[in-house]
Amino acid sequence: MSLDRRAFLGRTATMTGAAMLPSFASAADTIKLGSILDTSGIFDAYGKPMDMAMRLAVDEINASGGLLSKQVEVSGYDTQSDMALYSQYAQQLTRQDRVDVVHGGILSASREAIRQTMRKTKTLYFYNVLYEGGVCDRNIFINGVTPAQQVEALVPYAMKKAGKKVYILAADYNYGQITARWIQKFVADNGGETVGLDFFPLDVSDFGSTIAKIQTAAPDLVIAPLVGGAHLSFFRQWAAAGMKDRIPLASTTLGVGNEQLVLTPEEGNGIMVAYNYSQQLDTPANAAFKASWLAAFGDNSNIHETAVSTYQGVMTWAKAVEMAGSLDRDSIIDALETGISIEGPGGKVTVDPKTHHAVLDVHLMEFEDQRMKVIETLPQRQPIDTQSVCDLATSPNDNTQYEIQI
Amino acid sequence: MDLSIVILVEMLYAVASLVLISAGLAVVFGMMKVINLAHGEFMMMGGYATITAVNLGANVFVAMLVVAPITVGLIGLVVERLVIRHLYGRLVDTMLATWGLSLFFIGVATMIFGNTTTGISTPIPGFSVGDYQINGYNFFIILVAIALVVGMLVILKSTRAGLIARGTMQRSDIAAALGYSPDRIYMATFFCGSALSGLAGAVLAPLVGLVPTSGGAYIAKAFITVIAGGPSLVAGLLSSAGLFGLVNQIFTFAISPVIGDVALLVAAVVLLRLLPQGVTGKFFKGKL
Amino acid sequence: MQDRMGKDVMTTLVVAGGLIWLLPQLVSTYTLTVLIIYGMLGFSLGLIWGFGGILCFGQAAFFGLGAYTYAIAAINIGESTLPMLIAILVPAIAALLLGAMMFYGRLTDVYLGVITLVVTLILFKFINSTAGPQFVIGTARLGGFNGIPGFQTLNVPGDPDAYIWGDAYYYVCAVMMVLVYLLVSALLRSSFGRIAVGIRENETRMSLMGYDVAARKTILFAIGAAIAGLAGALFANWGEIVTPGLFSLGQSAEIIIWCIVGGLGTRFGPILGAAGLAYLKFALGQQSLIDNTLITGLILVLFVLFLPKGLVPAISSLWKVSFARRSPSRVHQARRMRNRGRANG
Amino acid sequence: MAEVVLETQALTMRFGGVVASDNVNFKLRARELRCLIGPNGAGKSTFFKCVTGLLTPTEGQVFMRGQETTGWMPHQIASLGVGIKTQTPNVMDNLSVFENIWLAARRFHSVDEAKHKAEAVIERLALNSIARSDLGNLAHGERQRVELGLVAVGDPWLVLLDEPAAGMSAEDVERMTEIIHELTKTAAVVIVEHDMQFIRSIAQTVTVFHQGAVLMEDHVDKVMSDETVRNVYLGKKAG
Repeated sequence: MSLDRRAFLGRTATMTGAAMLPSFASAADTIKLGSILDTSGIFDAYGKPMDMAMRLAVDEINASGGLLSKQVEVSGYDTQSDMALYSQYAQQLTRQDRVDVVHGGILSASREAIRQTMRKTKTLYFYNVLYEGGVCDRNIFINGVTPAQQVEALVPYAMKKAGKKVYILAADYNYGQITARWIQKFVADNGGETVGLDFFPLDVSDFGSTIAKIQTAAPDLVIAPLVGGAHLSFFRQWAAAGMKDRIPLASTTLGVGNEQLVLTPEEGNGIMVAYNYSQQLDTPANAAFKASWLAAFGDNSNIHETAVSTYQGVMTWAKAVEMAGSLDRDSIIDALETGISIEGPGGKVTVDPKTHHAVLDVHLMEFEDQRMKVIETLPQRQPIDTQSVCDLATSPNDNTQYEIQI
Repeated sequence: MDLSIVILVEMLYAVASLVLISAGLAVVFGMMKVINLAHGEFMMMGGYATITAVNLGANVFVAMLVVAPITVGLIGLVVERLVIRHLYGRLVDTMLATWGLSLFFIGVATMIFGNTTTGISTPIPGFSVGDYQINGYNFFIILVAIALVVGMLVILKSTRAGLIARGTMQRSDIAAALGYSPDRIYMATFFCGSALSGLAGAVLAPLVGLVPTSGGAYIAKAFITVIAGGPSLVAGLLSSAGLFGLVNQIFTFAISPVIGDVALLVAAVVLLRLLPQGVTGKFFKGKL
Repeated sequence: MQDRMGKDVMTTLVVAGGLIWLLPQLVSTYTLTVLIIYGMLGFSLGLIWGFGGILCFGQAAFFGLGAYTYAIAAINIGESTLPMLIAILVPAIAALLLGAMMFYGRLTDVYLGVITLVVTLILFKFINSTAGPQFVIGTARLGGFNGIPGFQTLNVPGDPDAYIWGDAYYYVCAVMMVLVYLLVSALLRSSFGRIAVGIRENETRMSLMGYDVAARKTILFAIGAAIAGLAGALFANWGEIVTPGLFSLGQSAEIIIWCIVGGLGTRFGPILGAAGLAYLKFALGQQSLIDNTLITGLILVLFVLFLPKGLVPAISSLWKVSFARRSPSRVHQARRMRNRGRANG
Repeated sequence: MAEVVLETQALTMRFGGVVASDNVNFKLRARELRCLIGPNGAGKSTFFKCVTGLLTPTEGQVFMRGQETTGWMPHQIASLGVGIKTQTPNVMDNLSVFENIWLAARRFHSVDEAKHKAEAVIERLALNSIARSDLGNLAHGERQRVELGLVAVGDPWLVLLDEPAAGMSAEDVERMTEIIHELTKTAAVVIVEHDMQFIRSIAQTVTVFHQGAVLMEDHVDKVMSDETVRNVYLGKKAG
């Protein structure tokens, strides 16, 4: 096996590695959809509903006759919230199971762990999660909201309600760092001032001193892109200190994993967020989606943002396959790049051909009694952050995750 | 002025929470020379016991101060009978076995409660110091820690059980020679230690969200505090918790929570390098 | 003596050759590669713990350090040969410093455990909070929680475009493992190795005989770290991403469990334990009936209670019972070794 | 007069408020045999530990063959050619007798020489029959004897023994006495001991410790008949 990898990577490479290509498997009479998600371990609150959404979408596709008259078969792996297993199962999916498409990955680290494998083996890859933006790779399609789509809507709304002095508390990793920069930018654009910015690693759970520090800075608004179970305690301690009625909160992450159900109404009410999906969305698509989820799993309280993204991702892929009329990766990419749309539970989802990201409806919401009440819907927001650095139409060989400079 | 009061309260709170999270481990280590690496998971179970009891309609304080310690104490008793009992005198083996138990309990909790963060609200409202708002619950934690330390001192100094315990700490063979069955002493000790762990987990539960892996956040800190404290139970606990709590909060306020944590860890390394037997291995010798 | 050594080398080569040829028929080479890497990692702790009596709670620190060093060096240099060497050196030097600090301070057992654990935690916390753009070494961003992806992976020395990957990489790792195994075997047979075992058995006595125990433990510790660092660099090449999870306590715990299950005081035990348990974890990922952590924990408890000396010594003593030539004195060696307690401290 | 091989000047060791070793001035000449006696807690063992580097004295100095060794690590002192045996049998339990003695010999000799040395000592101490057994399986007396072998194999010029006869049978003690006499042909020997029988059988000069300080230093017979010594030590022992 002395394959030169660069040659393998190049788009013009001859088919030296043909034996490894997934399209070979399409001779079989089923279509193989690979799924790679943490359905156990600390990230399973995200992963489990995503897995259910993926299966629900596949079941619906199969019930209506499959794709290209073939049934879709799922090869799913549980990565147990362990990054090393992502590399391992990605190899399994692409080399042994030879799937036609892979949906999955939750954390950015997990996406980066498998993205190159997908690219090398020319396996079409869908990443269906809200993330920090900037990935520019022709082989991947991303339909989660990026900071610009979300923050651009959330910041002016929250500032109008609360005031111009903003304090930012962000999770200390790529997502938080980049999102914090976007928040700073939009605060400034809207004539406000960032009076404080703190980063917290994901395992910090004691915010006592931070709460005192915030009070010293006396902001009008706190925006908190905090992530994960440990950070949830900020919202709890904030309420316990009696701060909730003094300084309003906004977040770009709270609620993505249905955190509104964990916080009590006293702790959560009034927190402002903006996402692609809320269970309270009053659209026929959402009603139908919730009904079929209920029918499939018996309980639909666990539907959340990333589950809906996964559902929309599978549906987008299915539409492209039908349109391409084949399972050849390049034909499907071409079909997707025509800018197709589907009507999902979160609204209309359109593929942005330039960035392979999605044009989405973003809904401004507020927590109210453990629900996310929709205040306003901003239709078809462009992923302007990624668009500013990535153009796959002019440079299709790009393979970077850009850090957006603001 | 107001800010300095706030900082003072936060510091006291940091020390108090270190005392709380280390007490159970300290009792078991001091009396039995057993390092219970499942200590964090005992705390986690204390948290879940509280939340479950509250959801079933119990009063929060009853759930925290009664239900959780007893539940976890009983779990500890079972663990002692099934596992620890066979490993007395084998320090490293008990550490490994309890490490295994910690993983086991994480697995069990995951299967029962799932990985979604759960929690309850703090039962005490916040209140103001001048222009500042403080989490009122901090005072509750400080109170519980004080009560715990005073209680330990009183029991050790003036009760018969305390006398036996002190004897066992010094020379377990002599306590045995005096007719006290070490087996029963160890059982009782492990029960108490586990109950204290459960109590700590319960009391801290309203502040932080709870997941089955929550215990991991505590065990390293508790382990470090107990070892750095050295052989004396109460004096060691207080001195190392005091030191680490202060260092942690000073750096947290001055720089950030991460630096605070790192400063605590560095302080531990320096301390152990200078005083390899812990603080009370050198100072406060012979104190409780 | 020479004969025995020659025979041992031959046996190793024949068995290893057989396994290297046979295993890919059963398990995919990609998975096998990581099993070998974990085997090497287990082996590194097996060396310092089983033959030097140093229970390190932070072997993962050196593994992670090796992986990160490789990634950072590879991004800056753009060729893999030198980064591989640096990735072995940096953990070894770190271990020399840490070891000198601990062993000259006469820290033993629990205290040693605490220090190694704390150092691992510090590294983890540090690496985990380096997401900001200010954390750069050369041209490599440290990346914080997300880690470092996209570095140059292993290439034929001198030719940065000739990548070694897939099956070829499996053979490279396997050969590295055999090499490390042979080197360590030679080391253990040398005076240094036998003195190390003497120190494991009784530190005070060895120092009263005139051996500089602290220096020797420090060196052994550094050798273990170098092997862990090599495993880390190989892992970085395999996963093509390094994340702070490599430094985690969970990772350290797993290494200790591998050694216990495989058997301390043997060379092959920790390798077998590592590969076996890692494969089990991988296999369990394809079922969702029982939580995997629960199973791992249960395995550890059961081994400590019922088979404290581990699989390899148990099997070999069973072998000896069945085929005469019995050496009963060694049967409880592993257990005694781990529990010398503070008597010699 | 033979050369002074071990000397302490005003050696003092304090633990907190307790003075365990109080201004001890001690001299030992080449090939001399000296016993240190005294009741429990008299400071013999503390003195022994200060000399062997197991403890660092609070004040005072230690000299060996004129070289100051105060505060040295045990291994540095041992490397000078000083053989040390601690109170409790201190051996490698999971290694064989041969391996134990080989390890001691290897410190001063090459691999092959060490092997010959070890075999010679095993022969000399009549350990042949148990040479391949692990120390953990041997009787107490045998272990003590092996430990003496560890000391002897390094060809020391100074030997420090802490209670070598403790817990041994009469027969073992007799054998031990022989070995020690043989050691004195080439080395000065210091023995910390309780067993008066044993002391009588080997000693000439005896140093008596009391409350950390040297109470008396004289020939064994004189010491035994001394009134003060009887009071502080022998009286209690006899009673």
